Amino acid sequence: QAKEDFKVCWSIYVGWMPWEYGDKSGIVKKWADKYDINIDVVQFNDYVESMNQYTAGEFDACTMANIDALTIPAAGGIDSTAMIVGDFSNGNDAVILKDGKSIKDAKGQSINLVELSVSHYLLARGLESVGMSERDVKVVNTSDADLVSAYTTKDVTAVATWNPLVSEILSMPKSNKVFDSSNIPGEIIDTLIVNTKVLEENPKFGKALTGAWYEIMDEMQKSKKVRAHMGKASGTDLAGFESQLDSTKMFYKAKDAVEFVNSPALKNTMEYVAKFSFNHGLLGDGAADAGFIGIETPAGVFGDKGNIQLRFDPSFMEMAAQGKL
Amino acid sequence: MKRWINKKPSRPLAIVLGILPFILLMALYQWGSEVRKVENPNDKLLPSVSQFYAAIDRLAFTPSKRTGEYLFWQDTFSSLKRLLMGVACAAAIGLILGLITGAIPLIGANLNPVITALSLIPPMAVLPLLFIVFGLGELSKVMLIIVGITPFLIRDLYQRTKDIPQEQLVKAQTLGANSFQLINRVLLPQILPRLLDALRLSLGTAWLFLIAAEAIAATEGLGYRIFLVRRYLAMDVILPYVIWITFLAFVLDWLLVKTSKKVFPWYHAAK
Amino acid sequence: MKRWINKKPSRPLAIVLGILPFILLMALYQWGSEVRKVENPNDKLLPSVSQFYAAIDRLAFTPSKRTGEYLFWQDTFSSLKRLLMGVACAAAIGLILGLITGAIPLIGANLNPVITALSLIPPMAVLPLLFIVFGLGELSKVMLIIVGITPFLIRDLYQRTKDIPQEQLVKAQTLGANSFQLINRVLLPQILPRLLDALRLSLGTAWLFLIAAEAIAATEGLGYRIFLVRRYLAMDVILPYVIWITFLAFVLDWLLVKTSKKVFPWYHAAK
Amino acid sequence: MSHYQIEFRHAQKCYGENIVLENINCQVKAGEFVTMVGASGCGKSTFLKMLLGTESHSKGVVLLDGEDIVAEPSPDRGIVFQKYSVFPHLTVRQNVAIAKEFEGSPLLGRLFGNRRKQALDEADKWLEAVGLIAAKDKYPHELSGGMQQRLAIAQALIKHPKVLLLDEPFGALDPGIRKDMHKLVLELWKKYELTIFMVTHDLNEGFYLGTRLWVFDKTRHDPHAPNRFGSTITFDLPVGQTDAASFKSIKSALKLNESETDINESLMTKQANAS
Amino acid sequence: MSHYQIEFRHAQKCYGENIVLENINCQVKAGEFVTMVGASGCGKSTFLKMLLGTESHSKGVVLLDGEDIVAEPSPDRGIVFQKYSVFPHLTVRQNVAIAKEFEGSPLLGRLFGNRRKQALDEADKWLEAVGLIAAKDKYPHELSGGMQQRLAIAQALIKHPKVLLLDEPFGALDPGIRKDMHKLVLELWKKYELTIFMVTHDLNEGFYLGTRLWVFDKTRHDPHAPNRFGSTITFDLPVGQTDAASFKSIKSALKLNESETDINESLMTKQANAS
Ligand SMILES: Nc1ncnc2c1ncn2[C@@H]1O[C@H](COP(=O)(O)OP(=O)(O)OP(=O)(O)O)[C@@H](O)[C@H]1O
Ligand SMILES: Nc1ncnc2c1ncn2[C@@H]1O[C@H](COP(=O)(O)OP(=O)(O)OP(=O)(O)O)[C@@H](O)[C@H]1O
Ligand SMILES: [Mg+2]
Ligand SMILES: [Mg+2]
Repeated sequence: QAKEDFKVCWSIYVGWMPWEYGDKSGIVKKWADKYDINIDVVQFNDYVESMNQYTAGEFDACTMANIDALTIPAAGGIDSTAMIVGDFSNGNDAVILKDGKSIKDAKGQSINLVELSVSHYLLARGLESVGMSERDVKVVNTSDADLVSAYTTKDVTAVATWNPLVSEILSMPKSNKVFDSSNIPGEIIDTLIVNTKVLEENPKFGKALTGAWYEIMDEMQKSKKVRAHMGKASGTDLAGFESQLDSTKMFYKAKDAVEFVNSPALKNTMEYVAKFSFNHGLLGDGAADAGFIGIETPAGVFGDKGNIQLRFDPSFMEMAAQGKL
Repeated sequence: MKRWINKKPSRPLAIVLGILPFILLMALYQWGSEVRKVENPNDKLLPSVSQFYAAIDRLAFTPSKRTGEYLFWQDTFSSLKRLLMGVACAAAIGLILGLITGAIPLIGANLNPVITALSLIPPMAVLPLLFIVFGLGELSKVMLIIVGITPFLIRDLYQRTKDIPQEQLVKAQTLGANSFQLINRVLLPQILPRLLDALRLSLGTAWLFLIAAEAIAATEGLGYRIFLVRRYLAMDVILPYVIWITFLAFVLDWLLVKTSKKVFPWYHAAK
Repeated sequence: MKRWINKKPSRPLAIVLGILPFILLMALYQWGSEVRKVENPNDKLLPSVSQFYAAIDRLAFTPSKRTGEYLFWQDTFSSLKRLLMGVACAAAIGLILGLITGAIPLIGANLNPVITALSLIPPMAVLPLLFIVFGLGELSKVMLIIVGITPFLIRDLYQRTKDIPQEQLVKAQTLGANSFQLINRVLLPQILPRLLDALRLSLGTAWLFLIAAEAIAATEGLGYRIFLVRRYLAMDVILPYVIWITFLAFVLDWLLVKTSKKVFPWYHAAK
Repeated sequence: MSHYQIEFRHAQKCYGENIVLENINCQVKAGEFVTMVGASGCGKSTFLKMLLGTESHSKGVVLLDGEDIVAEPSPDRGIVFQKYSVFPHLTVRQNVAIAKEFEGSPLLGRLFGNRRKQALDEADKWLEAVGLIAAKDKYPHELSGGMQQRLAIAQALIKHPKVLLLDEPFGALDPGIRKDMHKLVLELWKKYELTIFMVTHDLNEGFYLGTRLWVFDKTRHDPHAPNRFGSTITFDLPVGQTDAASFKSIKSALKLNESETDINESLMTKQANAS
Repeated sequence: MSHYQIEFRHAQKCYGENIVLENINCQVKAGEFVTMVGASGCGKSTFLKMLLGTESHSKGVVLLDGEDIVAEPSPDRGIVFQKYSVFPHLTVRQNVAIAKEFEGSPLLGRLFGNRRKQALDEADKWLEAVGLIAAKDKYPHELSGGMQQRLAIAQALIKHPKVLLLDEPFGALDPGIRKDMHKLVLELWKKYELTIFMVTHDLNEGFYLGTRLWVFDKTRHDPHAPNRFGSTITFDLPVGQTDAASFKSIKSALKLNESETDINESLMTKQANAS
């Protein structure tokens, strides 16, 4: 059934700061009014909590990375659609060693990271790239809020994390970036996930959000003031924010995002992600193999077609690209 | 020569002695800060005094470019509002339930076991559930404080109600009081000063939960700011905020003591 | 007709009344779980009883695929070890400092202000500093507990030491005691049962800090598991863990009461 | 209906296995002043509690004005304990007026305006009677022990109880002040024609004040099970008729091993004061 | 050097502005038994504290055996308070033996093995003296009030103090038990040739026990500043020589407005007991 009030949540991350600006500047409200609905934009400081809340049904849409979209809402039975693909990490996530120049040197070390997150995935991919596996290192779960201060202690010799923590850590002496997401371009994707059922029943909601997003993108790309605003809101300044942007491949234009989603590489990426998740037991007890949860992409479905819970759907971005919103 | 236990410092000596450790701590900090600055001039962990000054000036005395507001005062205001609302609600619930379970044995037998069990649950562990149940607005932060301190308040006030001499209850009954009059005129007024005592004890926990709640979902507040800038290890902001929180905690405690002495002279004289 | 305040439930009635709210809570949960399952059969927020059973079986009675260990017991063991170490250290520090500041006025004047100030600082807000000082290993988790509860213990035991009747101190001195003998034979033995009381009060906070510490950096422990599986909202694991923690907290509290009654009969009889 | 105000018939009181009082038989007319002595723990307070209604008897019959006694405190039986009888959070006046407030405001127990004034005025009358009017706006903690007990008595009297129960009311007072209180109690007893039951540890006091002295003691002892037998009233003396032999046995029952030669004298004095 | 054990010369004690005692002049020989009475708050306890050393005098001279008194408690002056005199965490024996342990183990205050046995044996001797030997392994909370005070006395005596100070030691006891305690104190006083200073609220007790009775009172009053003048010793009576007039004024000083005709008699009795 159609409804009028929608709630979107987002958490502080360079690729999602536009939602803060959209909320403060009134752009989201403008587009919501255009489609005659109300959209409430809510900020979270705790990324995990925002996804949990979405999965529990408190929100209709939420910002998250592709791997989390698979392991949290999709594995939790919430059929979800990646409606807007905003960017992919192009160096924003990194593995950093205090001693050692290459990821091979990580052998035998403890690596502090947020377990089961994109950092964990990145580390797994990094180790794989030199023929090692997670068995060769010891993973220590560390909360993201405390990673920077943790890194200043002697106990911590290696971390895997994301920005802005990466740039903070790299600014400290004796920090070597040995692997980052630019080595696996396009695999860590930041999206706006929308509840599929809500989206089907309320295409207006999708249209309003997509319309708002690309108007924000436009302003963000053009205006330094807008970027400075976003930097400030994320606790840093313009320079800090732009250095984070440098390692993020933003899709300012809807056309680019559509192209990315339509490419067959996405399906392969999601296959990697699904296998990683399955190996770490993230797909639930019922999962017999990595394909237990079906993932639909324009290039085809990976996994069980009868249990599709995560969909990459470019249709709204296409409308934006064609100026139909 | 007097025994050590009999030597009492004079007033000025006591003040000097009391201030000494603070000076030592500050000197220790200063030293640590300088050592680290020599190693790495960009060290953020132990900022110098001038960096504190700059941070305070920026947050408290310069309007924010984004919104024209003074972030520091806005944070303080939001946090205090949440804290006071949470503590006030918890006090009201704790008072009513503590009083009723303490006064009416049937209700006490009914509710005490479940309250004891609830009070043992670490609220941090059930945060996700709390957010689901109470949503995410202002309410959720206030609720977390309430959930965090109410069980303690109920149990404490239950015990305090039980501690009121049985003789007084009997006396009131021989003066013709019914249950409700007795609770209203004999127990309630005597529990109120004890409520203030209990609140003093639970303020520390209330701050803890406020900060935890603001760390998860908020857009302003003292705890929010600390968690926001923690990613950048901005100790020049964090430490002044911590000192400010400590000071606020001290003032609140002091206010409770003063209020209690002023409003309930009989309670303090009798002790 | 008796007044409500005079109606006391018989033993069986009290038990029935006490259990009732638990049954109600369980029924409420069951109902909520079923409602959500109808909407979304894969709902993770309020798992069904069979899901709990499966999760417990998997964690407690099936060796982990990755390491061959029984995660649940390993978590319990690690957490209890940290908790007990932290509480034991805090008790030792609290006892010594509380006793000395309470017994020797000069030291009290020297340390009390700084201890009061430290006790008001919310430890969560200065986590980064704690890391720097204590590192990130096992020590840091134990230290967070120590930092979290020691100021309370010191202040409480200081007060309890002061509460010992002046008459006893005078008496001991007329019996020829010097300061050290007096602390060792008169104050210390009387403070020990009060230390157990204070520990009971601070156990809740200790659990809180343990969970917070394990949430920040750990590879096993009850708090670690809860925060790890929170990532995919595995309430089927979280809720049994929470109940288990609550149970452990209850057992520890009970043990403290029993120990105190056993070891210090004079303390409990005199009350 | 009997013409006694209080009547106990074969009353027994036990706490579980522990028999505290047994075979209690007594009749008391309105206006008597019964003092009760006995060794510590022999059940004097328990006896008062049965009269008061906070404990009910386990066997037998207890009658007040010929009816089964109500096993709950009520305004027809006033009480003064050794301690904690007054409300520390109320001033002296409010402590007395509160009984009127309970009466006049069934819901909140609080009167306002004119009715409140009336209640306070009546309270003042009673404060006058016990000599506390000068301290009427003080809190109990500002009063001495003797003044607090005066207040407790004024409180108990405002409801015009049929029976006044006193449980060692002067036990914590200094000897000098105690004498004042004796005078006050005798005065009030005569003026308001009260029936008084008073427990005391001081045999002198018992003789001096009462018209009738009861001694509680066990008649049977089982050395292996001290709780098997309860106490009963072993002496019931209309004061003034004490012979030397019974006097001696009272003393031994109370385990007073010091000579108290002045008792007989105070008996004389009392007769002069009380009648 | 004077031949007095205790001597006060123009001693004064004030707390800030509040003058409690002033112009205290007295001499006491070894072996005297001084009882002290006075209105509540007049400074009797303060006087004892000066003797004890927990408070030092503000002006004048206080001598013990001709030397300036040490302003700190020491084993030459024993004390028994009304309450809290014994250690609740030690058994009766340990309570007494602890003094020996302090003596024998300067560091820990704890003896072991044979020396411990000796200390306990000596403690038992004193427990015998106060009649507590049967309860030697009990904790204080298992004792009655009177037994606790006996214990406090045994404790004080084991160090053979020159002076024994008693601050209302029997104030909380029942009259019967009080009599026993009087007997005990008089016995011990004679046997160990103690100098005793005892504060009491009970004028009877003061007369009965002492060889000398002191009354503390203010000689000057300023109604607008009650703290401007302190109390002093207004009567110093060698007991047995009380005339009717001074007796009356003592009573009025103590504000006892009840006749205490039995005092003269107890004086007689005392002479028989004490000498
Ligand atoms: N609520 C109770 N439950 C069980 N036993 C009780 C209870 N109240 C009193 N007793 C027992 O009843 C006996 C008599 O107690 P009571 O208080 O009546 O004595 P008493 O004569 O007033 O003594 P005292 O002179 O010390 O006040 C005691 O042995 C006591 O242990
Ligand atoms: N430490 C103190 N500081 C200030 N004033 C004090 C102190 N100790 C006692 N006083 C004052 O000294 C006066 C005498 O007190 P003290 O205790 O000696 O009286 P007392 O004669 O023993 O009375 P009581 O018979 O009630 O025991 C009181 O007015 C009291 O307020
Ligand atoms: Mg009694
Ligand atoms: Mg005194």
